[in-house]
Amino acid sequence: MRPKLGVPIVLATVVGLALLVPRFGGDYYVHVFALVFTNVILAASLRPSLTCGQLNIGHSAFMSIGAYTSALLAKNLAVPFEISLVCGALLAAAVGLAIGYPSLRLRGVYFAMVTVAFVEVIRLIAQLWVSLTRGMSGLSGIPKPSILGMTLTTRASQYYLVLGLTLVILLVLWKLEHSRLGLIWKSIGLGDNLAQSLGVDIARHKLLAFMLGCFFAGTAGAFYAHFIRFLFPPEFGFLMATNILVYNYVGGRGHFVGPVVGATFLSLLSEPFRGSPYETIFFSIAMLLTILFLPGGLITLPRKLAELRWWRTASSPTPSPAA
Amino acid sequence: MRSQRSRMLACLTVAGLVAVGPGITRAQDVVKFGVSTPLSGPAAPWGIPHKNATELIFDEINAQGGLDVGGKKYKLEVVAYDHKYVIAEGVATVNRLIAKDGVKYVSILGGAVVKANEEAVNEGRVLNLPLAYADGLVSPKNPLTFHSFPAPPETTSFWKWVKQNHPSLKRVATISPNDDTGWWSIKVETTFIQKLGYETVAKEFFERTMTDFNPVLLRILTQKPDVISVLASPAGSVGLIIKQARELGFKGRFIHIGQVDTSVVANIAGKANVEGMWVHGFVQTPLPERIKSWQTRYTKKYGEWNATSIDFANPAFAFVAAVKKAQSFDPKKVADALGVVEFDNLWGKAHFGGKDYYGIGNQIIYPMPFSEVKDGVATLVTQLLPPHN
Amino acid sequence: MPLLETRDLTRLFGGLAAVNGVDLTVDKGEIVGLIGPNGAGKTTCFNLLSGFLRPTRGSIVFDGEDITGLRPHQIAARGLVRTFQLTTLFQEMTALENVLLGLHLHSGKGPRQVLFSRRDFPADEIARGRDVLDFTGLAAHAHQLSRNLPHGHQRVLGIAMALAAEPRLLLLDEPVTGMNLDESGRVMDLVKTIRSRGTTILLVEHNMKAVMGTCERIVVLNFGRKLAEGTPSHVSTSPEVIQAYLGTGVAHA
Amino acid sequence: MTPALFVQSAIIGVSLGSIYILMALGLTLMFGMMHIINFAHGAVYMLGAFVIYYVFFQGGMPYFVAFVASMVLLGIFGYLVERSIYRPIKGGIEPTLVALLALTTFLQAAGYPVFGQLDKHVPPVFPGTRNILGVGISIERLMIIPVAAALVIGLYLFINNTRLGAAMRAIEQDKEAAALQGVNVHVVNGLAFAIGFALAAASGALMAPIFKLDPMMGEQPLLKAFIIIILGGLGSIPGAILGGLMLGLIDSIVATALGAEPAFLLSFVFIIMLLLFRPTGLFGYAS
Amino acid sequence: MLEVENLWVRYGTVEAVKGVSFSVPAGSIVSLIGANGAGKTTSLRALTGLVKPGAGELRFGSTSLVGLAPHQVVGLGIAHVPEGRRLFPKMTVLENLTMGAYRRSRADVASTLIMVYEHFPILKERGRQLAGSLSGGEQQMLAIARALMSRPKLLLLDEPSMGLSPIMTAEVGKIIRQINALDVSIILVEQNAMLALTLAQYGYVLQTGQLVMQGKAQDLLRDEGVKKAYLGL
Repeated sequence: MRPKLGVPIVLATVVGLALLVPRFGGDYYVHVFALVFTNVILAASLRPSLTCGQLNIGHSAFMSIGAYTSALLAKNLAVPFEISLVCGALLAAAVGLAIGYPSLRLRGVYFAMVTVAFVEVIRLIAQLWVSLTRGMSGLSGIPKPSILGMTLTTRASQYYLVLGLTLVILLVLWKLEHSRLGLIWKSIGLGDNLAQSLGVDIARHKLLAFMLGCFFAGTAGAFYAHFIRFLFPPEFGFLMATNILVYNYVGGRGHFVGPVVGATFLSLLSEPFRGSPYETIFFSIAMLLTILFLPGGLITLPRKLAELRWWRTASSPTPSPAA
Repeated sequence: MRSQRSRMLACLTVAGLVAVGPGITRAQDVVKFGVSTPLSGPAAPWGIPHKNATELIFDEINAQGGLDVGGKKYKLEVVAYDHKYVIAEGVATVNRLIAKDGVKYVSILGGAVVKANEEAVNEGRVLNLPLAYADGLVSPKNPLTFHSFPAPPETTSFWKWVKQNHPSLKRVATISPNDDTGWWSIKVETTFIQKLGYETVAKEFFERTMTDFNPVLLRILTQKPDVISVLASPAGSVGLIIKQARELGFKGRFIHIGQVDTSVVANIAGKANVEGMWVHGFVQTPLPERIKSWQTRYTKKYGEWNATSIDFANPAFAFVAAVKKAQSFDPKKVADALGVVEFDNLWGKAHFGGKDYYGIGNQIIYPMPFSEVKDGVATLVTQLLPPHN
Repeated sequence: MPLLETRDLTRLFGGLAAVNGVDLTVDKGEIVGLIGPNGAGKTTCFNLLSGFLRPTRGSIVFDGEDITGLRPHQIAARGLVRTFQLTTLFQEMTALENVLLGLHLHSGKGPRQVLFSRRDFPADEIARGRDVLDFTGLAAHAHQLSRNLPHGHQRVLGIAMALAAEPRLLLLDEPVTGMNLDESGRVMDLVKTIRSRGTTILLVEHNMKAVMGTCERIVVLNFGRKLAEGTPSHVSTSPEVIQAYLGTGVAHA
Repeated sequence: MTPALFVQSAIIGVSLGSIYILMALGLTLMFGMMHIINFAHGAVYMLGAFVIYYVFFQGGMPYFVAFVASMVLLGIFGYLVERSIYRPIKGGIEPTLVALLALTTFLQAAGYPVFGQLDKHVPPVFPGTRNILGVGISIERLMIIPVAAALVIGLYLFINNTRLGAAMRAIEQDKEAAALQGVNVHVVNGLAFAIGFALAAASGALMAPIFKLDPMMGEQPLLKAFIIIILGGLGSIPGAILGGLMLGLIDSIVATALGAEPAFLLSFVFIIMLLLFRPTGLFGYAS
Repeated sequence: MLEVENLWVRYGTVEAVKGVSFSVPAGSIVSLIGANGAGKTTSLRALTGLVKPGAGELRFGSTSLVGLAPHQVVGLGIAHVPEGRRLFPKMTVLENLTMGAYRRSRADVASTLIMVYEHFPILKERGRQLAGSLSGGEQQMLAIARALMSRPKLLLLDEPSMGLSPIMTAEVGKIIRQINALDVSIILVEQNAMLALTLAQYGYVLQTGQLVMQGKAQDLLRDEGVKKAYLGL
């Protein structure tokens, strides 16, 4: 089942290509891919929570917390980027704890509704707390990211920063998913009673998965703040929240790369349609078709295609191993 | 393993296709002008005339062979991208214009988007002719930004006229969207009218998505205002405010400072309810010949008429005039020319000024019509220049 | 001192008593069967013992500690582990993963081991997981997705998971449902082996042949109350029990 | 706040609440039967309003005819959505949710090119104001109340007194048992979609002459409807009615006293608090 | 009237029913007995289309039931009282009964209701009470009565005595006989073998998805093998 050589080769190729983007892509694609990676972090960080069976439609709220915290610390108190980023992520996780702890006993749709409500609460706070966030004027003048006191002035250096962040976060999430922790999350999603009977403290683990997601969403938000350098409360609304969820479903829930593929595909899908007013229409049609015809997400597309080809060449139906 | 690899390959192919993107090579004598504006979504009614007006002016110049600079004819081309009024998209599109399309002149629409791009424009040494209400945009720190639209400080002059001609009006209530635009316009206007001796009895803000203004209006009406100033609120909101205020028994006048099409407002508010409304920057009768002709040309090319296009043609007019004057496409030289050139827009003579007020003369100044709605028609009362020159 | 002791264990649903004043004791090293017709309250009883339901009245003492009202994972951590009638395992995981999950309680690995080890799981944990699979005869299927295993293997895997949690008292809920004679015989042998390794067992089962052949003591429930208790031969000849099971006919009118 | 102001805002609140109730009823009905949250509800509200625009204003038909047309057309649309989206997904709650989100995005985005960029308007059907308890209230606002009440009563009678209504309640309680009584569950689910959509269309149709029309107009009412059904308890019809009324009053009275945004924030905070202390809402029952 | 041939049903990897065949002659009571997990309930669920059979032929008269949805099966004149009664607890007794006659005209409902009330007078008294508030015995009565409302030719009863006291069990038995006397054929799935076999004319004993014994009910009643299958003696 597990490929021995294939995965490292593919990984190396992808990372290699990613490293080459600034070389050949020019500033614009550097910019685009930096945003793609931000989306990848957001989508992938939602996965642990989804794996636990928690339908979180409020992830953008935590991105927003990370973004505003880091931006304000850096702008008002001249806190170095590394620290403000971590503070943003930590505050997002702490708020995640505060909202997650009491809502743990809510299941399924109720939990989803709390998260929807929470997105609106955070957006409104960002909008109304004018003295802090400058509300609907938008928060500008956010310093560029820096590392060890060196400001990353070029787009390319910021791109490498987010690429690094993405790789580290994906690696951490990958490790966690393939450790006992990941197994426990999966078990909670598959059957929480059975997991409990084996001694799993499901409340604690759900909370942990949720907070972890908040932490990384906060990280993505913090990077975003110092990259775009302008924060506007409506950006982190319901639309962004649902997009993050959609990345997971369109990419596919069945494998770790699902949200990565989903976020990449859907973020890049808008590129060919930049000048067209029909971009959103194409986007939504792609979403709908994927859900209806590829219930396992885009990651099952190669298998589906292979099956189709197989059907055409074969004269007899596939003998299933179970039959 | 096969499936994993092909999965990855599929992703890469998508990435590759995107990277190649639409064609880039163009002839040498074409000059590109970037437009980053909302072409879809709720703000599209501003973005579409922005793009259309610019294209219409350029097309007319191209039809005459192009723009003559240093004895050579250059064709003008609009490269427009949709930012949907989303900041991330706004930053990405401007970046694309500058970094990928190599554009040296842009016109960005929308206060928040313009602000988010302030540094990109300054650092990229790109000339920006934005259309936005945003406090602090016209400032010595943005020497290449030439604001091509009358902002709240330019539109207050009519209060002097009101004071002279309607001395009985004393109490003014203001209501505006809860954002930069709203705050700024209320701040500017209240300062101005308080100096004139008016009493500001209410300052209310509303969410742009709001449709039920009853709660806000109930608060306002308890203060018994003579006039309600809706500042530069969007036409749809203004229509609803007027309609609901009348239903709640308000008998006084409304003032709008932001070039709103009163027929659009009347559609929602009801014709009788807008009677007597004052509007700055919009007129229906008597219509200047130049605007009549513009309306014909615009409608011929795009079908649906949009009065917003009248003022949103400013960036193109200013750009063309400045290039002609500078006889160069160098943004710096064009910028220098913009500072001194006087040109025609659809209302009359226009120039960039306002140094006394802003500290830099980068704000467009031109006479704007001030009208009153009579029998449902916005009838010209007077034409007014901004309080500063 | 008994390993498990309940006093006046009662659970009401609405006004109805699903379990009504049951006193149950299980001694260390015993295999006890809990039987009774459908709806007699056996599953409710299990849910009370394992903490999925709170008793309306009464107490549960496990190894000298009052565990009434503890949450399921806390009870499991004390060595009282149960299996389920329906969801016996995680279908989308391999057999080994299922067992590794069972090991959860007794692996004290911190985040450092999780993030910085090259392997997904520490070698000793995998070895322990394999031991459990060996012991239950599933070693050959370690990397198969459990939903692809035959039914009999799936049920055994359910027991293997519980075993991995190293219970002192194992509650088995219908371990041989849907098995043929052969399979159920093997499972009951496994149960005996588990006991011989020091785990006490309380099981609910409808397959009487399996129950009678394995248990040393049987408790019969009917309408939520304890109807009879004793050795298999005593219970199976008790007229009350036979009546409860086979039911009463209708008098020919 | 003066007494007159209070009365005025309370009446407006009831009228607003009536619209909220219509929105929330459809949502709660669909949740009760299929355990799905219809994220497309706001888009349907918008379409319902646009039917009024085209049939009543552009087409010149009487308002009543347009109102019925709006409910019928969107009802049919609802049935088609059940067939083409809900049924193929086979009841998966999360995929259905994502698919409905996609549908919403599509309808909103397609709305601009189809309906035009500028805000649309529909002339008032019941112009003028009326003096009630010394304060002026617009007649069209007042008219919402009886129309919404009639629809609520109609729905109540339908659900409690007709065979199909009974089938809907039966599915809500036990889908399989309902099938065993001879209920075609697919058809009745389709009916629930149709009714839910028709109610959303009705609220859009009622609001069309009062507010302006644009493709995004459904967003706010959808959020309001979410709040209401959480407040009232998912799946509970009395809960939706009480919740709608409460929110209408909060939105009007609190907003008049403190401003619209604090009122909105307050209602959200209220919801979160409520969910934390009474997760099933005011009228909900644990599943 | 009903023929089941070589029925196979699987849930995932579990073969719940493995090649079971039985038949129900018109007007008779046939019982399927066996311990829990023997496949009795699953067989009934396959008949009414609640689960899709893997293989086998199900014929009702001359109509094949394979591939029909539950509501279509009901339309043919088969009513199913599922295990655990599955009433609509938040509906009144009368509404539950009306649901039973879902596919029939209003006039029919009224006349059937009179008939049903004759057999279940207690339900007439409790007509306005919520089904969820009835006692266990009353609930079982209501479940059977609800099934009768569709005027079935064949009635499938799944564990009607479950959780009932001996007195109530006897009461249910009496009702089953009365119903059979109305020319309704019945399949009775029971764990209570004594009850089932005293009522039925013919019996089938199932064990782990297979048929292990069949015969005339009186014969089975005396057969020690049945007792063995139950008590594992």
